[in-house]
Amino acid sequence: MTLKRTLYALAALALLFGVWGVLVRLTTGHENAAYGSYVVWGLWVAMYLFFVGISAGAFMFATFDYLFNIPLFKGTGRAALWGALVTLAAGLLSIWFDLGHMERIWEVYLFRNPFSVMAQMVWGYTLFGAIALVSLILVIQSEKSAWLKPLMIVGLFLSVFLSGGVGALIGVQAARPYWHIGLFPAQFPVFSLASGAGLMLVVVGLFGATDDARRPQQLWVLGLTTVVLQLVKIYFLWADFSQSLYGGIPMNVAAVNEVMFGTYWWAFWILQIGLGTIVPLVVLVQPKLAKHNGWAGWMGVLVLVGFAVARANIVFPALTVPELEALRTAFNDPRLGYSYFPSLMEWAVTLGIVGLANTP
Amino acid sequence: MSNPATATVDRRTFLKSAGAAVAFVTALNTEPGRAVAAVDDRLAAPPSVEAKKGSDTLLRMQAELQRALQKKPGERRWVMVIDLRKCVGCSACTISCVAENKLPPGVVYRPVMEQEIGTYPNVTRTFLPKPCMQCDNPPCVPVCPVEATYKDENGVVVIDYDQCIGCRYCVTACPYAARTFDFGATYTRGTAEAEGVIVGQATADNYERAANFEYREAYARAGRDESPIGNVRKCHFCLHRLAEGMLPACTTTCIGRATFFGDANDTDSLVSELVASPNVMRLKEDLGTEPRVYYLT
Amino acid sequence: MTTTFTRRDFLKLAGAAGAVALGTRFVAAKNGRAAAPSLASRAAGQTAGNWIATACNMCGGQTGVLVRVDEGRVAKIEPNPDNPIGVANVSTDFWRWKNTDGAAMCPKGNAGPMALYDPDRVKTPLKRTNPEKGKGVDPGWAAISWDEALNTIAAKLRDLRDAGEAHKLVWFSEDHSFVDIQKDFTELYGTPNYHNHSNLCDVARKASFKLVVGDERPLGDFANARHILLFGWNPLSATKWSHLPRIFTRAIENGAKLVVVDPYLSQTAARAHEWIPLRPATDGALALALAHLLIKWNLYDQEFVNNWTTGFDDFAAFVADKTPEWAEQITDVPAATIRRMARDMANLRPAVVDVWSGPGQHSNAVQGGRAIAILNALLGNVDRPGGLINPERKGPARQKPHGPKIAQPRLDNLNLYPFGHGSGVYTEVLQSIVDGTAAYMPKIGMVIFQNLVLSVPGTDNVIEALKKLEFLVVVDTMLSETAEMADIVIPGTTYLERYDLTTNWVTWTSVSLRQPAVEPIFGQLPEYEFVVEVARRMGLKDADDKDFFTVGRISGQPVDSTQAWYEEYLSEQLLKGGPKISLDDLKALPGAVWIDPKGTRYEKFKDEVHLPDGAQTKTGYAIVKSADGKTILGFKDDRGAAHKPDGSALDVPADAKMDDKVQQIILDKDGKLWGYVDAKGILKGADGSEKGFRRDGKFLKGWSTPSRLIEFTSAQAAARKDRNGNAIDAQPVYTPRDWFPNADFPLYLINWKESSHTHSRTFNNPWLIELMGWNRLAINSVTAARLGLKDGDEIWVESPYGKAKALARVTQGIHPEVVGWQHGFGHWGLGHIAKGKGTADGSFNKTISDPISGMALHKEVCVKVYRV
Amino acid sequence: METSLARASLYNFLAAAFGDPPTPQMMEAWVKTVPGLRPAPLDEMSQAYTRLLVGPGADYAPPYASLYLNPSSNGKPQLWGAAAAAVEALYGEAGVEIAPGQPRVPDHLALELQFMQHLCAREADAEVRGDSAQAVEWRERQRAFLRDHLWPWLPQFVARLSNTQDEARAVYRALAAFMLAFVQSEVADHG
Repeated sequence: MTLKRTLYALAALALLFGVWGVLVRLTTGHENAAYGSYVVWGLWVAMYLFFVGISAGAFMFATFDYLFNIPLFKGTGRAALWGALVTLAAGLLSIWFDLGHMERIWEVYLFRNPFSVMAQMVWGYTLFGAIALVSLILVIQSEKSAWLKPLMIVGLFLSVFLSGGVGALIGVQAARPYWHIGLFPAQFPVFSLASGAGLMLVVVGLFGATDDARRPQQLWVLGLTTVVLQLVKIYFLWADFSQSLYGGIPMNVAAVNEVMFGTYWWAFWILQIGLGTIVPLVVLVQPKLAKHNGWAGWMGVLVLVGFAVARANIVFPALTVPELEALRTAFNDPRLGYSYFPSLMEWAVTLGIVGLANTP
Repeated sequence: MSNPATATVDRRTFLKSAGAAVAFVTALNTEPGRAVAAVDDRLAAPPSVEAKKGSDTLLRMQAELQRALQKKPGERRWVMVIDLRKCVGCSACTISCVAENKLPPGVVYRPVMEQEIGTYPNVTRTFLPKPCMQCDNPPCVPVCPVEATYKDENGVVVIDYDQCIGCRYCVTACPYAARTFDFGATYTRGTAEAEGVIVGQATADNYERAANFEYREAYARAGRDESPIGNVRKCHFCLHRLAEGMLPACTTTCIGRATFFGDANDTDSLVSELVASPNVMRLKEDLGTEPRVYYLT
Repeated sequence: MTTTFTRRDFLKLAGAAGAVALGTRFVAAKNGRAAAPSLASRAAGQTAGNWIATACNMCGGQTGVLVRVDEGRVAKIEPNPDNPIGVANVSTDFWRWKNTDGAAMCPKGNAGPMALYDPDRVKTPLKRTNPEKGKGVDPGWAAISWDEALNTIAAKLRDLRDAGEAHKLVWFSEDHSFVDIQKDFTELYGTPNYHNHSNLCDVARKASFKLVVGDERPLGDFANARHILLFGWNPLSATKWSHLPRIFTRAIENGAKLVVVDPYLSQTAARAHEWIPLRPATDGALALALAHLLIKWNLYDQEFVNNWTTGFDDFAAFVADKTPEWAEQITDVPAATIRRMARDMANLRPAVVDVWSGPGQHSNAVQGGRAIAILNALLGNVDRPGGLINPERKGPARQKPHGPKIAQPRLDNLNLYPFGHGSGVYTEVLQSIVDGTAAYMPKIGMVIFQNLVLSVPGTDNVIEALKKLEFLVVVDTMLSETAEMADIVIPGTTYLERYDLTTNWVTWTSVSLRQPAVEPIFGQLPEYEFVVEVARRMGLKDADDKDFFTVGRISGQPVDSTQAWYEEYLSEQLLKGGPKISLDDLKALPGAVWIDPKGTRYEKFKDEVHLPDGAQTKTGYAIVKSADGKTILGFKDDRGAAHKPDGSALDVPADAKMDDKVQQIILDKDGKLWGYVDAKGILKGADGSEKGFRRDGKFLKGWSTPSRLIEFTSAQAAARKDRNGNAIDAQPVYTPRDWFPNADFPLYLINWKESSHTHSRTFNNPWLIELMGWNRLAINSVTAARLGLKDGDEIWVESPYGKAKALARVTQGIHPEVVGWQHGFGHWGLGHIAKGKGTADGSFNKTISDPISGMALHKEVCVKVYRV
Repeated sequence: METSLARASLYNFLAAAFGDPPTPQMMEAWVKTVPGLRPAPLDEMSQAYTRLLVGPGADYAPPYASLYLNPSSNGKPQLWGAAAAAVEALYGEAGVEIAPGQPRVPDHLALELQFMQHLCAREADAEVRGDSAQAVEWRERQRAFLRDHLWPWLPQFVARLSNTQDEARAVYRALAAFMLAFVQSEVADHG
């Protein structure tokens, strides 16, 4: 269990760092954030997308156990639920810190604007969180509760709709052609499932019960699921990029170029495509490696890292392209620039949240 | 009535003058009494302000503003017209707006965008001031989770600073980059405090922290988290100035006299005339946002 | 008429009266708390004191402004429609547009509060503790009390004067405010070395126009013109005064054609119908070719030229070979374009031609400017509607104090610059200090609101010169690069904290008041009070040993408060000058501005000069002059008796000169000499100053040139030698400037100004820095490609005198042989916002001036540019 | 009621004449109303208006009561002061405040005239409603305002305005004379 201990140690460190970040955030507001008014969403929003994606995916996996009763996954449900809850909390925490007025979050619950996708997401995730929590409590008390199945059904629906909804949240923005592509929201549930699979690989591969004989089989199935979902993901990426490039809308082309050849090209090619997609694909199609705890678990980590980068590559490129080209030089202020790299405070808060999520 | 002089005032005269007087009383909106009901209101000539073609545009716009202010809010349609042939790219509007609304660093309501067109020696530069377009179909409004931004009764897209949670969803929704976020900075931040030698931040801050009067509320950027810090901010056609019969700051200060403002529902207004020019255009019309800011090219 | 009216009649009339439309003069009072007002709200003011009418000084334009003060703090600045500066250039427009809120204000004016509340402002006198001086050397400032500062300065000045070296005080000041009191001080103190800013700006233009149309600063009546040709001027952006862009946009609206000649596509060029790029400093050649065509095609105004000008035939002969093809070789403007320009300006009348500092800051500026000024004469459009107007000026009158006689020459050798300006020659003073070629070494320097280091060409030279002064006092609001060289820094006031009387930038006389909107925010002395206080502590008196700085100028009584004393001083200038009102009256006038009700007058050259009542005209008399011919001693009547000007008998000195060619002598009714008509028919006063000329038995005013006519050919120029001892041509010749690109330094380097900043002093204003935060070097895309440069590249800019890093801006909008940028950037002092932004353009120059007018040569530089 | 309305109408007419730049409609009404008034070209009228009533310049006749009434420490008349503040307070008591775009100094002639119109109109309104007590009250206010504020400076103002020559200004001279006579008759009538 040295791995677990190391991880705890790292998590504790991250948490400490995170406490500093949160303190800075709470005392100085947004002054130390690196995003501005043009790249107006930063790391925290990307992390929100990332975490709630995992959360939805993890819940889907929990239904394998409690709803569909797939024998192979019996017993993994509790961990999946736990994961869903923790990552959801992390996601919501992340977006909460991002708000200009954290203290006004309750405003959203007043049903002021039920047609805002963001409001829908807040209500939806709150409900989803409640369901995950109640489910977990039920599971801990007794897995035989009559309430569990209906809860699972509602939760499954929510996990699909909400992950799609997150896609819609930005997909409805006609102002940003890069987001406003036909298939855009549709890919989000798939991404959720895929990142859920990644999380399960980590949970089962690195932290699974050593005495469980089903473990290699579970890993193999999770691995295959991941492989399939990775292929679907590549298809979506191709669909996105080809629509953008062939469509030729300048803002769109610029955004794609920014992803592939811009400042952070390496994040796309090395982290997202190389380590996050190709390597897991290659490793997990090999039964021997796929069934190996360590290999499978670490592939899960890589998949998650790939997704984190992929989320960032969805949020930022659309924002780094000026809506009107001449805005670049119209007014000079650091907040009115088109490049973005998260500030120390942002990293701290995010790492703190990751640490917090890891502590349980 | 007992004054004998009244006998000499014939009925016609009386009605005319009565019309004017009663119109005035009505305008006061106090204790209307029976007098208002008693007089045929066709005789109460609507107040008209003289403003003709050929007079100075500012005079005319001010007169038209007075006229528009006498209408019900829903009946007027504020629009802005910017004549790009007259814009000299000086950015006086940008700074007058910063001053009027006490904007902090990085918050800008009306930058002037510059573009070079052509190849040497056949080349020119265009200057395009870009306020909020006050779209009739604003993409920023439906996305707001708390309805903190909405079209007010005048048709101006406004932000309720006390309701806005600062999620910046509207910023991403706006195709014109008209919205910026108040990060809470001040210009004087980072000034060395050379005790007793230079002014230093504390004193200078004082000016920056003084209240602006956007939306007719006194918003001092006093604390770390007090609105409008942590809010999204944008051009609001200087609603607080309009309420007092003053044109938006950018319109008044414009040294090329390139910015025009008024009520497009008033068919006699300058802006109505300009909007009907053959050389009129709006930004990103294809998005269906129906901007209320028109450009003459 | 009205007395026959009865009350009954009045009431009858009510019927007709009732038809008048009704405006809303009142609204129903609201109950409860009123909504918060706008910053600019006049309704918000509960007392009248909340809006203060004053004049801007964010640049030298002096636009009228209204300042809203809340709780002792400046809240907002708005345009002031009562002040013509900011509304209109000619009075007919002003009467029409005034009070319609027709005023406007540029970004700098709007950014005024940030200058007042600049966190880097100096708030107390500072003393240097580090004796070492140099660029970037920390002076080790120590705050000292006002008493210590004033006493130290007064003692230093007193010692210098007591040692008989009063002339070794050298004084530099800004030129738009409180200069009179500074001049008074230097005159009473006994130094000839008072200089102010103008010779860094436009004195070449002043000399050119003075030589041709007899006025230093004619203003174009652009709103009424149908064709406007501008040489090297960017009035739409380098705003200067806020109505300026509007008179152009109004002209364009009225159908005028605007053509801009400039190596750089300025904002004005961008709004023009035509941009004519050319090589720097060749504008004069282009103007000569245009003159050539106008004459050759007979498109000039013959009536005007015949009646109101002189030297035309010689000029016509001179330009006979100045063909468009000749000009094309020099200017790089195609001959066909020049032909089109000439045709347009002749066809679209009234047409006006103007020039400012673009060609004006090169070594051939004065003659080039003359060629341009002359185009107006050919178009018959001087002092006429839509043309170039000679404004009337009747501002406050400075009352010259009676100071000691000063024997020593000026350090700047102003007398050697044949058409130099009263502001002096900064470059010559500073360069001669460095070289040690000065007639004497000055010891004390006083610099008031001048950042010499960044605004005089040759940055390092200027620093060296300042280092050589024994004691330097700098008065400024900021710790500028010049203040960094000081021994004592005195905190200055911004325009919102002090008084000034500012005069016209419009075509008729107005005097606007600058008055404190708020008290000086650190209780510091405004500069004029500082001068008065130093003088008082020195015990400075005039040559008759009478107190000057302690006695009220009107009351004649001792005045204790320096402010009250200065208010009286200003009042005296107003009462004795054009306005004839007191300072209090001026404050009470709407907008705090006095306006000459006569307004703009055109064709003033046709005014008659009236002789005094009872004047007697004598012929056969002679004028008696001193040996050098400069002073008029008296006159000799036809019987041979000599008289002093007052009529009493005159002992004619042996060496006196007798001018018996005078046509007439004019005596007033008491027999005193009033004036005379010289051999050429010029009417002169008893002191020899020209008043007009005789035509058809009448005396006409004409222009203020020696011939009283517009001078195509300048005899007065030909009679003088330039600073280098070279003859000056009577014709406005094109001579190439001194410094041309060569293989080592192949590019012309020019600089310009834009609306975002003034000189080198607004760069710590954060609002303005947001508009323009860096002066990237504009390079034509072809040139950039040749040099392998891309937009945004970091580059070296190098001249024989300096080398610095810069950022490239690749553009189509500049002549391929030229690179250029906005002036004023590159501070290493001033304040935390200004510091480290952009590149200082002055560091590449020599410290040198044009030899005719003393204009600093900011733009005569060649550089090479290469990637870092 | 007819009387008060007619008077209101005249005050309104005068307020417009001295408070707004001339327009063709106003000219028309002037010619109809003011006996002996000859029209002048509008351009000249506008300039005359500015020179005479807006200023500055030698011909400026400031239309502010305080500049005629205020004694002040330095012997120069000053704008505002207690009298102007009192006038503003009266406006408030009568339920009105100065509208945006109007002179912010309350003792401007046009405001004072318009205020008289308001008082007359309120009187008429009360009469129509049969509230004679209120009508008397409004009438009393008129009397006090005329006596304490409008009349005391009007002759001086008119004298200053009349001290000018030329065509366009003749119109304003006629208007001023008319106003003076009317207000004088008002004062006489109100005792």
